[in-house]
Amino acid sequence: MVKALMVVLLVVIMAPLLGGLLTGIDRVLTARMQGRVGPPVLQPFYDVLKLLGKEALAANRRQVAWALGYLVLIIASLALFCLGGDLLIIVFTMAFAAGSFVLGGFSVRSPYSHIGSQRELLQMLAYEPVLILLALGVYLQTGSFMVKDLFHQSQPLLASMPLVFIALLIVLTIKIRKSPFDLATSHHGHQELVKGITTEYSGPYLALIEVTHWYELVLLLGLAAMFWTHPLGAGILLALAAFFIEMVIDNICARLTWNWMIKFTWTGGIILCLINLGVIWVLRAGGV
Amino acid sequence: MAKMISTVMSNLTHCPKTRLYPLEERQLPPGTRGQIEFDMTKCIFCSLCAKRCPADAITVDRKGKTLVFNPFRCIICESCLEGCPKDAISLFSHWRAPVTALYEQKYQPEPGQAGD
Amino acid sequence: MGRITAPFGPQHPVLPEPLHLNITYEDEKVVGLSPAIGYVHRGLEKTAEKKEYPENVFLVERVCGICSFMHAMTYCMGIEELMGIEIPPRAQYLRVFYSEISRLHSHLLWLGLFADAFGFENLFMQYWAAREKILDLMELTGGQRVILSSCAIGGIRRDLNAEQIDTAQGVLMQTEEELKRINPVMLNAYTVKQRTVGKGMLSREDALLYGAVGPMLRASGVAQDLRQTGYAAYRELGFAPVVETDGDSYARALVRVRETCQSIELARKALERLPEGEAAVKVKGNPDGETMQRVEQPRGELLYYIKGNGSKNLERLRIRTPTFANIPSLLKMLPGCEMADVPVIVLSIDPCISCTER
Amino acid sequence: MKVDTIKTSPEAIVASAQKYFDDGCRLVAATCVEEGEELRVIYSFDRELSLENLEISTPREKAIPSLTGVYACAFLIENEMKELFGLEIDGLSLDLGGRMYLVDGAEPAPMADHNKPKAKEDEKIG
Repeated sequence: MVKALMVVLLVVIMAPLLGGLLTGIDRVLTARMQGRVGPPVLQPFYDVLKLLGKEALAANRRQVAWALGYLVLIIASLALFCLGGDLLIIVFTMAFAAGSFVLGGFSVRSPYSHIGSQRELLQMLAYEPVLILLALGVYLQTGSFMVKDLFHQSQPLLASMPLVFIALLIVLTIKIRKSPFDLATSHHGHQELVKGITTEYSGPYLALIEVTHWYELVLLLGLAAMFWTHPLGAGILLALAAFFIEMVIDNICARLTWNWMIKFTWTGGIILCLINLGVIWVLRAGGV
Repeated sequence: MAKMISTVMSNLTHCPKTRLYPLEERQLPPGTRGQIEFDMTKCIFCSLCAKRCPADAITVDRKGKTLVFNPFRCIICESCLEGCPKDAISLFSHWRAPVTALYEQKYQPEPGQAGD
Repeated sequence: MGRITAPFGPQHPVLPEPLHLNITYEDEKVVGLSPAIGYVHRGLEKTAEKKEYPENVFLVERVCGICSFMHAMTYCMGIEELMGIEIPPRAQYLRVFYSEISRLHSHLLWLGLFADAFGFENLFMQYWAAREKILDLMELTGGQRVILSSCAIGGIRRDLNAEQIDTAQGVLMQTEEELKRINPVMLNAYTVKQRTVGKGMLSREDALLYGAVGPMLRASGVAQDLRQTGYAAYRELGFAPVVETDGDSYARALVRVRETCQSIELARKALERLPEGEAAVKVKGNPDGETMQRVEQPRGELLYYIKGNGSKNLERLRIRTPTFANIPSLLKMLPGCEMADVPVIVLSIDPCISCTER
Repeated sequence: MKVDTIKTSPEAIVASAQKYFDDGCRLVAATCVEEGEELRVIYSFDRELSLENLEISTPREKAIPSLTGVYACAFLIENEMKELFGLEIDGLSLDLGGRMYLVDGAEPAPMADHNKPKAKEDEKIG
């Protein structure tokens, strides 16, 4: 029990530091890919510190509550993940967190915020099936939904589920808001939605959202690392490679529309997962 | 798409094309129209520059022998340079630090020269 | 989803110019819009009546920051016609050179902004990096990066020396190579085509009805480019307009991409054939009478109406900028499109609201 | 020197413009020039890269018909003339109500006070 509490405490403190650093590296590398000098690596931390120093102004109290809910639920799912918890519960907690974020966007009257929230919902519609299929795949392979049981595997998950990993890359692109799927907040681009779902957040509350994104980034990369648990170093390298691939994709694509995203994830992502799961199932049936 | 990947990779492995303004200074080509400067040893207060200035950035007091230049009105068009009969106006192009308040530059004849 | 009314501008991240469109969306589809401009009306036409006519060259340059040289040139051409001034051939060729590098820099700027409008930040940076070289060239030859101030009544104020011509040729060649690397991404990349092909359709008939000009008109299949009339030295250099027939945003991008290549070619040709001699003639007297001058700007046709009365001041100066003529077609194209396409379509007319409002 | 124009009357302008439209000409611009008490409007059409002008003169108070029925793009040009010169136009398809360039409380028709004595103008600026 004490050990579990220690892990949770460690996660709460370390994850944002790691997430912020990764975001900073992302910004520097993206700048270099575009031929720019780019900001210092610690820029995300400077940004958040500056936001924290600003006046706390919220459109209404519900908005703050939903933002807090988003943060707490993401931390909860990350903690569950680090404790080796049930993958299904983790996926659903993440969905709840995203739902809270969406409701925060709907709780204000800005049209940009509303459209951003609608798009965030569409994004959830696009990636949730893939995540659930991922959990299902883990179950088929290991006979358990628990993350900690993955560590008893002799063979990395990547070997048996390469197609699911590719589908996870698509989910990562959506979740860390990269082109071609940067639809709900227009993270880099801002072109059509100004700042989409986060338009009406400012000061410390925006900092809160930013920090939540860092937690989320760590969690998502954790999901990627899960594909190679033995040794864990390889998994971390795999996650970093996935992160780098995301940056490259971001830099070679234009942003696309939401209808295209739904079409692509539902055909591409889900079919990839289903084929992979089918193969596993057939192999296991044949083996048994 | 493949073209873009090669661009991305070559950018990643080469020096960035931007520079850290204003920490790194840029070499300006000769003849850059930066700002103008008056040489009061040559000025005869004929006020031709003030007359030719399209932005009314120069005011010359012919009797009081003073010339007031407003750098914030100046559009660096070189009209005054072309109009000056004594070549008393020259260009220079140093980097000028930003300021928080507007100011005017007053020019008076150098002592002992009294605008010959 | 119900109806949502969201403003596009006057301050919008994709278009740093004060165009204000109040757009009503239904399921992210544009169903209604009302335009408003007038945030930066400076009354330059009126100011021009108070300044003396040689000073107005610098005034009209500031109608638009991007096509400043062409504004000055059109004005000078008008005054020269009124005063019966014949400018030396060297000045004619230099005017072509400056016009074409201005067009090049304007088109590269637009291609970058257009890439930004559909969320392709990297392509945006690549185009702007290429444009930076042209701006440096402008600084080398004209003395400043954007507002060149090199055109004057009677010719060109700064003549080029042999060394500058060599550098200019080199820069233009480099830019051509650079564009060979970037242009295919704009034209062939799958994600880009997804966002531009078939967006913002304007048929040939509508283009005429709504008075579209420049690349808009040429992308809709009308082969009209005022450089065909042969002002400055275009007649000697030979010129054929770039035409596309699809009339969508992709066709407009394609027209501009091809025009950048054409501009490089024309600018280099102008430098190669640059005649010897003076670059300007002395001007005496005052303009009298009225004239209309038209010039092809990067954004389209520019019209100047100048009326003088024999004194140093003009009686009337009227400037019809290309964006002014393209706004009605924009209002035609927007209804019925997706929300995500609004920035793309707005950008596809290459809006310059500051010129529009003078 | 004068710009070549074909003089016509305000009543006939719509019919003449229709003729240009039927020939596939493009409306380039309309230029309003103040001449004494009269306002002169020059409509410029582009026929295969050559400019053809129609000209009408009208007293300031008298409204002229709008071309928006023929050329849809004319609404912007006519709104501009209306606002800056105080020219009355009948049958505008989209009337921006004098709020295209000007703001509430602005002096109406700012371009039109062109012929007032100079001294008075300087006074106003000062």
